[in-house]
Amino acid sequence: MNIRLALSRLASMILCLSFGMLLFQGIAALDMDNRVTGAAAHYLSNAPAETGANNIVSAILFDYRAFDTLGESTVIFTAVCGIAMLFPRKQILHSARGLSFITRRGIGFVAPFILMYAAAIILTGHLSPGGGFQGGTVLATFTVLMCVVYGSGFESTHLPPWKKDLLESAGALLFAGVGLFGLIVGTGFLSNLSAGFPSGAPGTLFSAGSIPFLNIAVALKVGAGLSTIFYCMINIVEDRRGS
Amino acid sequence: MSMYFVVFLYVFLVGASLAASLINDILSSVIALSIFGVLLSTAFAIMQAPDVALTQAVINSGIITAVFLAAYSQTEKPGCYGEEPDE
Amino acid sequence: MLMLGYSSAVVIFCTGLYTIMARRNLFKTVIGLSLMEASVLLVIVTSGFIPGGVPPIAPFRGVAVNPLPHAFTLTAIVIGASDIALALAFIVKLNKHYGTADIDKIRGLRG
Amino acid sequence: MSLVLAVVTPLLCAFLIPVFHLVWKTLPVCLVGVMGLASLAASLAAACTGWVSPAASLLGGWPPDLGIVLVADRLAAPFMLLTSMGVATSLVCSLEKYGGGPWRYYAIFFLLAASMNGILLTADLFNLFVFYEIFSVAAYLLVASSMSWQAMEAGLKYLVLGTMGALFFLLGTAFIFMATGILNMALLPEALSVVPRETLTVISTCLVLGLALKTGAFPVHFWLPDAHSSAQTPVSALLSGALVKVSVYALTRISCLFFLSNGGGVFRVITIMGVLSILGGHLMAFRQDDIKRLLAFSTVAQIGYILVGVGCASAAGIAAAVFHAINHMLMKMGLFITSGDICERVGTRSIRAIKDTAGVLPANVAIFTVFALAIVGVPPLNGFMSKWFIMLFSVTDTGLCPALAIAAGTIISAAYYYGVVSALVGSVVRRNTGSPGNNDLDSPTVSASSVITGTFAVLCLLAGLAALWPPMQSSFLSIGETAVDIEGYARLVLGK
Repeated sequence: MNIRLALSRLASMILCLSFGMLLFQGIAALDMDNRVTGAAAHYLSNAPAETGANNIVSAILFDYRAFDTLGESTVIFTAVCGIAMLFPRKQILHSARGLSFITRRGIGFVAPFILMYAAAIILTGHLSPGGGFQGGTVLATFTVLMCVVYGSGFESTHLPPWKKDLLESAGALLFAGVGLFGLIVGTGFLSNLSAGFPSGAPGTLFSAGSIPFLNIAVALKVGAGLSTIFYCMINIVEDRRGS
Repeated sequence: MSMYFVVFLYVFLVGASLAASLINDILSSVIALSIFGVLLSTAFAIMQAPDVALTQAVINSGIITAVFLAAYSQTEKPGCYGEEPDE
Repeated sequence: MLMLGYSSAVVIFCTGLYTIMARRNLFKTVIGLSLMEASVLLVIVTSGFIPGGVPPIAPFRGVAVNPLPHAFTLTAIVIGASDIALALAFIVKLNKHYGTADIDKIRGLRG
Repeated sequence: MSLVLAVVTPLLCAFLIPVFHLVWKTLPVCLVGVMGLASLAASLAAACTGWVSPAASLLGGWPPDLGIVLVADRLAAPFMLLTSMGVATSLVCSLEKYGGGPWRYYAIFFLLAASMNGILLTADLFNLFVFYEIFSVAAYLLVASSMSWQAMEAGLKYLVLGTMGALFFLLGTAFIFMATGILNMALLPEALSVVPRETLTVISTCLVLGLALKTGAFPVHFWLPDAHSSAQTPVSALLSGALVKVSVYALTRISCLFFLSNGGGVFRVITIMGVLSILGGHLMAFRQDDIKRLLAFSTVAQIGYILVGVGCASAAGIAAAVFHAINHMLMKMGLFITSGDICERVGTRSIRAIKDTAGVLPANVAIFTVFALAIVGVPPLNGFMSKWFIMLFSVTDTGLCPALAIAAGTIISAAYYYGVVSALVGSVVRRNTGSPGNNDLDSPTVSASSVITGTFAVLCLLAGLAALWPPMQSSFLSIGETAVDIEGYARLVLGK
């Protein structure tokens, strides 16, 4: 039995090593002279003018290739839908067990700042690093922190599952709505400045047309979704401890 | 940004990945994976990709580790959860 | 520096593949998937890096690194995270039934 | 009419379902039906556009080299018709079976429909990966949606192998990006021709391995029998009928565009995988006693036929493969739905146990027999026609070996389908001759699923006859010509 295990490990190691050699040869055959060519060069030189966003990664994510982003946030939507299907929650347990009074007070002081940080990341996504995904994840992490500090009772009193479902769907529908607006205007699905979204002054908070809306939509979707995933998995722990 | 630092970082990166793979204790390898995520986000930051570094740090080392631990805590026997480990 | 990034990515990819193929614990399998995903991300980001470049946030002085791989990587990170969360959810469900995460003890996953 | 509606309509349906759930705790069946009809109409419109006047639609108003382009041409159109029919059928069966209760199931269902249309339409490699991920995640969840332990195991197995496939695909995409700097599928064939040999090998290995993992071809088929047999009936029918074909489409499209002119033994590898799938799938199916597992292994074998057709690397071979994909959708969906119905009535999935019980409806058995005859390949039916064409073209393009495998596979499949059909017929005979206790089962109920399977059986016959009609043959040949016409695709995407 042990010999069989060792043999299978050896076989998989040999397989992995040979695949690694193949990959390495493929890399070594390329010249290591990275240049920005093709579409990327166009983005670098024209994105601020064409989309109004100073953060070019945001411009690509939410304008040039916004369809990818729609798909990506749909992956999260699907996963969340599925995990909620796998863990149906008939009743939510009120576990008020959390950490000590001092920690609660301390976190109570910190909480607004974390929320502000998330909001700043989301709203300035078109100007500086960050955006809907990062901000949404910070929001989700905030709910995780709340769960650790206050116990899972926090969820049932402040953020019941139906509210999160609603937020998530609202984010998704906002995204699709911005896309459909472009389609109705006749400039193509998910078009930004050409569909008539105001470009604003470059470099200011209210600029870049539809990109801030899409950031908010994605943040809602990601934040509510990841938070749902965490609470779905954590409530089972409560279940077991309670029983 | 000296070259030594970069080499060190990559060596640690590979080391953390090997640790996550080879350690037998699941909890330790989850922690190794989390460290790996942080190192990877540092590598992204060095490669001038602040957006990616931020996302990697927040998602992989934040949410995914939390979900990993939530899942792992349930493979323990029911009584073990929340108790001191020294019994 | 580019070669360094690519080589470590290849090593990490193979480590992840080995973890999936050789280790007999479901958590290890998910860790392997996570490692493989991370290595692909490293490949993509490295392919856009230019030594001496600056981050692609306008207005930039000098040569900016390629922003396109960053967009791809962001997408791939989020997709990978939802895959891994889903895998963990399945493991939790299976664990409730079998009481173990050992692949050899779970009937349908052998072989 | 913009092609993007084919993706966005089902997506909007999926996003709206949680909102509707707040209003109605159980979704009204007609509401889900209306949403299904809307997405069916959008898909069919896109398929018609692709068939009649191939078109590209730009997203975000950006030119094709900057943004993402959706394209419907004559290769995508038949697959789109096939998948939208499969989705509609499966939706009707699910509605009949579960009503409007499991709303998350329907949300995932519509997401799956949207992602299938996305895969079929997109002309951007990374966008293809993104839609592939939605598709896969939704498929894992649909497999697990029955919540039984077997389904969970099958779902996890599918998830691990499918994610590995996705990561190989992503690695291939990353290598393409490293080597060329573009991901537009119309610009890539030219750009890949100057890539060094070793890198091209890595790219083709990663892409083909990833797509093969997702397709379920023989050496990496482990997830397919489990997933297809442990899911509920409508989901199994959808998985075998439509989902597998989408992966086959991606494999065909990518290998034709990237590796037809740039060499690399991709098509030979596909042929070898096809031959192995035929033999392995049929042999494994022969050993099964569980009827759904038998059908699942038979799916592996049928994928093999399609892959042999694709491996011909000629217009005729690919056309025959597409024809077989459509036929397999009709036959396998019919087989899964009727056998699911029979198993539910009898209360067992074991063929040996069916032999000993009575209570199977004669109509179901008759329809099942038609499908079994078609899939084995009895002359006037469609299965014979497509297998015959694949055999014919593979002899001229890839040699005698695949043809021999097809012939051998046909004999094996005849053997095991004979076993199933004789068990079912025996059960019907037993009921008619005796066992008075089962008379309550006699009430002939006309359900929507039996109407659909009946229609599919008629379509099987019609498709078989239509294949003899020269205009039909020439229009099918145009599918294959579209697939191998790289310049035509580039013209269509780039709008020149």
